[in-house]
Amino acid sequence: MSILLDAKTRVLVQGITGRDGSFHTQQMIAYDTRVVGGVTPGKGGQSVHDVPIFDTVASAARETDANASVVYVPPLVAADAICEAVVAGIQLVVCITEGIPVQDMVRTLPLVHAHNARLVGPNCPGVITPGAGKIGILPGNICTPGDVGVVSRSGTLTYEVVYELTRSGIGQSTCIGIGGDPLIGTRFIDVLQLFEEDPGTRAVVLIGEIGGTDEEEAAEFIASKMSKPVVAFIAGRTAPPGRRMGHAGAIVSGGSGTAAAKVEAFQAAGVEVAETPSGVVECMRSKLSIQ
Amino acid sequence: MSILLDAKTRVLVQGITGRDGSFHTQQMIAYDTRVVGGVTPGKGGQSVHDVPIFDTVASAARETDANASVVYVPPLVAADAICEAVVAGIQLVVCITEGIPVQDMVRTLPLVHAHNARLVGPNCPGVITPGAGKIGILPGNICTPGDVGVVSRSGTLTYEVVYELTRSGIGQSTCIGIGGDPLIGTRFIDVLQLFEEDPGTRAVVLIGEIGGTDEEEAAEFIASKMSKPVVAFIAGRTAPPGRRMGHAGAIVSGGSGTAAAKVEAFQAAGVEVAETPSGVVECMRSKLSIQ
Amino acid sequence: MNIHEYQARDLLRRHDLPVPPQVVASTPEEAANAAREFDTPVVVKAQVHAGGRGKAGGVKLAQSVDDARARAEEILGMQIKGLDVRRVLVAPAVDIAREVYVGITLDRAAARPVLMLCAEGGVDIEEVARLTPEKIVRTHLDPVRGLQPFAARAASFQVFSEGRAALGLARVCLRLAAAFAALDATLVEINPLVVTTAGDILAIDAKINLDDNALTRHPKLESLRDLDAEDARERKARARGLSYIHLDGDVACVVNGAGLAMATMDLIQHYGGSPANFLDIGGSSNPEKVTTALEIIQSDPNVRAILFNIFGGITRCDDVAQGLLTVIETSPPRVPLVVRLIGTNEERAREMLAGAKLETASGMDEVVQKAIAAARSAGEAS
Amino acid sequence: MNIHEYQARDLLRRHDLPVPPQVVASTPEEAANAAREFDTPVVVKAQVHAGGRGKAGGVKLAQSVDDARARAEEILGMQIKGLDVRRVLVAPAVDIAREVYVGITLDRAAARPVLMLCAEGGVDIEEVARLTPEKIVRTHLDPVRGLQPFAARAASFQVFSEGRAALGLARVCLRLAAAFAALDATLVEINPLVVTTAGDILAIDAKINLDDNALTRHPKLESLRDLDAEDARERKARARGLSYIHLDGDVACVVNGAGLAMATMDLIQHYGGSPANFLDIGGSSNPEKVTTALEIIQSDPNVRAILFNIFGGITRCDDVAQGLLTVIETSPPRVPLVVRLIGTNEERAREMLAGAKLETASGMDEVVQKAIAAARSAGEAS
Repeated sequence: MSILLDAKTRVLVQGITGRDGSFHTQQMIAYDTRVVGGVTPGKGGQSVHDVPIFDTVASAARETDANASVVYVPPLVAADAICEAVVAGIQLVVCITEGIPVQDMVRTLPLVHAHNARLVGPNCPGVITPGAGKIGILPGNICTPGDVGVVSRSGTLTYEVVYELTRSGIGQSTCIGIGGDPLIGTRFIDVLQLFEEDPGTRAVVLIGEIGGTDEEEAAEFIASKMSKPVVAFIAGRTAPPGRRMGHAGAIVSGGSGTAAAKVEAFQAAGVEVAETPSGVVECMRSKLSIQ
Repeated sequence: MSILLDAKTRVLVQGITGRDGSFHTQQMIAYDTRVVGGVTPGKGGQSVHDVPIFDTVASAARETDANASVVYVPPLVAADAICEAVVAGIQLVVCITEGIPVQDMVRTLPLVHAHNARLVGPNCPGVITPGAGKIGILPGNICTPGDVGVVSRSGTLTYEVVYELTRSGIGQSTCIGIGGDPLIGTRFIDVLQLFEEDPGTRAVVLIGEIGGTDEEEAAEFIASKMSKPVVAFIAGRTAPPGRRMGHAGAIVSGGSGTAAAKVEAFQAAGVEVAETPSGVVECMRSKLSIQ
Repeated sequence: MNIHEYQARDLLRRHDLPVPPQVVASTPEEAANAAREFDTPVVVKAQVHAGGRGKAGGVKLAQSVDDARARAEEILGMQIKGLDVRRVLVAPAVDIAREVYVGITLDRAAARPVLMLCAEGGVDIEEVARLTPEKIVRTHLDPVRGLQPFAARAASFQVFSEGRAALGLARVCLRLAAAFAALDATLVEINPLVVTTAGDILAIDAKINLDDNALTRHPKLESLRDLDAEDARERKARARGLSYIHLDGDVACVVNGAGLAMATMDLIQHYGGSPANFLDIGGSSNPEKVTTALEIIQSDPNVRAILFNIFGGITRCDDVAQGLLTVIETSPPRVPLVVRLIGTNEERAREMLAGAKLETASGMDEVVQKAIAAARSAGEAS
Repeated sequence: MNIHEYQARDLLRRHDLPVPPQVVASTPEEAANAAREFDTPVVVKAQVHAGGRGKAGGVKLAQSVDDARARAEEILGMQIKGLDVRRVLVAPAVDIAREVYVGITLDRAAARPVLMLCAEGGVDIEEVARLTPEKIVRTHLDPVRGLQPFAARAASFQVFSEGRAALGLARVCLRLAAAFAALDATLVEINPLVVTTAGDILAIDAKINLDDNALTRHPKLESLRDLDAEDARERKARARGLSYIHLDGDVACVVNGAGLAMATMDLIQHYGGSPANFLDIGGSSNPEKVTTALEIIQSDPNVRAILFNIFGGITRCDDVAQGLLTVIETSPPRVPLVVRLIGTNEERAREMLAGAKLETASGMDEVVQKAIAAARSAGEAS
């Protein structure tokens, strides 16, 4: 079992003829993901890696019955691509694009909600259900099927943790990068809820970082609504205040969004917080053996 | 019985210190309407005709428990006044103001719907439930309580018909002017639905005019959904095409919105269409005597 | 408010739409100079507030400077649908590979603007809408966000399958939507939008209608109004706050309220008369409005009788009576007056008018029938 | 991106906000000239990217021309929070009757902008938010419509009970919201907004933060960046597409991915070391980026060891190895390097680096511990 994505998910690639879109289409196909179509306005009728290209998401969705899409288009047109997907009825939109102006996202999120769609990202590595398929750029070879859910605001830090989990024999139900931007479509609490409801998930790894209050929200959610064990890690303890640490959302401003506050919130909620990435694996191993 | 408004309705007047707002507040009070407050930004704390004035609808609604409001503010700020009322939780907003730019209404109507509020108008004379109260500028002295509902896009033409009904001994349950603008909050079909459901209404007079297709919609609604008799009248048979006949919405454009098309739609739906205003009263008299 | 094609082209160019250069000429010589300057074949187009200018001979191609002068001379002497042609637009002719229709207007039933595209350009879109609606690609704008880029693309790819043309059309749609919003327009239309043989997209003809209710927040647009193109009586009425529309009949009417005014006109026709005008004196009851109304109406030589149909609500009957008395005293009407005043202060009005030489009526049918009879006797007498 | 107060005031004036005149001076004499021109008492304010300028002595009132020269001389010689003051703003002093705080920023949790008003001006709003949040009137903007006039009024009447002041404040809020949207800002702030003794409303201090992600669509705003105020290494890194932030430690790190870079810094501290930087070389694996990263890092004299922590996903380990080999060949690093490359093409990378004189590690803990040890021995050796 898994969340968001399984072997039946039918995926469109928006921006399929771009450098990243084309490369990762190949990678997704190699991971046996059902990539059913691509969209590049003006290249309708052509194909990439045997995937048919359409001019619009609407026509692609009509012809392919896609129910998910992944967005690789440039930042200034990415919000429009998300809108196009949800208006066309796509239920799951994963936006990889980094660098979308935040006010574009302010205007886009209400449209996503109005269409009851789920947006993962932007500025995220995507979703992988080991052995079933992947949407986005998460490397498939570091994952292995299992029953630990992983959710993270980061990319390579997630790979690091997943890699160590796999090496320790701990497989994953689904791994999700929710994105490093200040406004994202799916937050920790949304994913925690899904993992809580997923019979294929037994425990959850949550990887947070400085900025915002989503980790604090998550801590409260775990304390009040979750029965499954969660192990957390927070990156950015040494980040100087007021500086944007790579991710647009990773910034301590006005004394809020610090790693210390987030660690404290988790600990107050009874969630174990690992000191190091390898510590996450240790903690998880002991959680699983206790159960 | 009545629709939209009864003796318990608690009314706010937005723009109460203006010439029209002040005059009609007095008229509404004289008709025993429960005018509980007024709003004029910057004049909070004062009063007009013993009605307390507030700076905002939110504070007025909080202090007075108003559930309806009537808008008399100038055209370029009227759409904002409507938004203010619905966001403050007012359920019934009657907008008298004429001359609101139509694109303001395009943006305003979705907000009204999102708050599940009812807007009557703009550019309308309002609503009167004879003997119970009135919101707007309809003259109370021409009405008499009874069981005929009246709905109209016009002002004085409505008065003419209501006056003749009253003189003929036919009383009214509620009379509503829905407004002469191209975009209005409450259409014929909305009011017909309410009259159909109102046990106090036995028959309905509908007064339409050229422009748009609301009458055609109404004809279809009457044919498929209404059990109560309706008598219609359409103004503007002699109006030249392409000219705006006083009301912003009264224009035949591109051959659509003609009086002939509307008359035909009603007749096709089995609705009697009177040739003249006095004919409306004749038709209604015969409908009522048959029943 | 309608504006001329040349004004619409100017406005659209300012909104970054691809509008070719143009010169507006009031004389054949100016047109010839423009053709000389463009140094290509030019098109000479009548600038009047009327559709179907092409069919009426108001749009001509000119191959040379002399030709342009001659064509302009012809067109500047024309009347189109009764309107004098006072100006022509001169613009370079273009090599057209394809032409399409692009317009944005308000869809009343949907309560939002709608983008309309049609793969045939230069068409009468209302005719197409009636006869072959399936030929029009309709896309509603989001009421708050306006036209979203993906929606413009989706519509454009239904018109052009070729990528470059479709994306160019989508850009035009987005800019047109921006103009529609910024100008508070009720219609913006490019008909035709052409793709030239070189692959460029050009807006060849443009039409814009502006929302009269929004002009107060666009004072610069108000100055685009062509006062010469309007009926002098209608212009005067607007300046005095009255809503007047001239018609061809002989029974004039003065009414308060647009719906009642239309119903009064209809009733004149119903009883075999012919209405001379639409006239709404509005809600307030300033006696001066009555004076102005009578002035305007009597400047129409066709008028043979005037009726007053006033339903006093906010309007007070005694105010209207006062206006009437003033007129009768200072400049007695040249045609018979029949008056019906009812509602607020109606009795007082009746008393005031008792001494005046006025025919009165109590019902709407009565006042109309009496006015028609008066017009007939006046007609027979003349 | 942060901009200076004088730039923010300029931008807000262009959005019709009531900003008093100002002169930016780089010398005491320019400040004196400005004071002479204004011919009133003036305020002289340090222009640096730091809060708390007042407390640091960077804001002074000057009663005369000589006084202005003297104050400017003092301030232009200062450092505030480690930043050299290169410019002062000179503006007429005003008679303040009341002052308030007005700001719009992004509320991440609500996913929409929020207007914040506080009846006390000149405050540290973050401090107020922490200690007495009830003193801040918070009003969310509609995510699509922006700030609606009624919402601006409702907020303003909670700050000013007097009508004229409240309606004036509401106007300021609406214009500030328009500026926030038009500039793609993440913060616009007037602190304080003052009501003068004459009843006028003036924006006395302004702060704007711009969304870095939106600068590509506002090329003019990019030019407001004060390159002098930035760390030279950070400036260079940005120009080459790297994300680098200077820290005070001695263990440098080169990492791909922001989260992993932060975690690496944290791990350095966890094992008793002190990180010298944040550095994300990003997703693509151009060998040149490795070269640039090493250049930038080594220009920091504090650095005593450098670790590489690369998790190959899109980034290919062999590309990074290639960059490393090039550097070692052409300009051997002055400090020890410890390298961990894992993921895509990791074996190939290991082979490539086998001959090079590099310490390697397989785990993240290991690479960090080895680098700390290397930095310690380098420190002891020096």
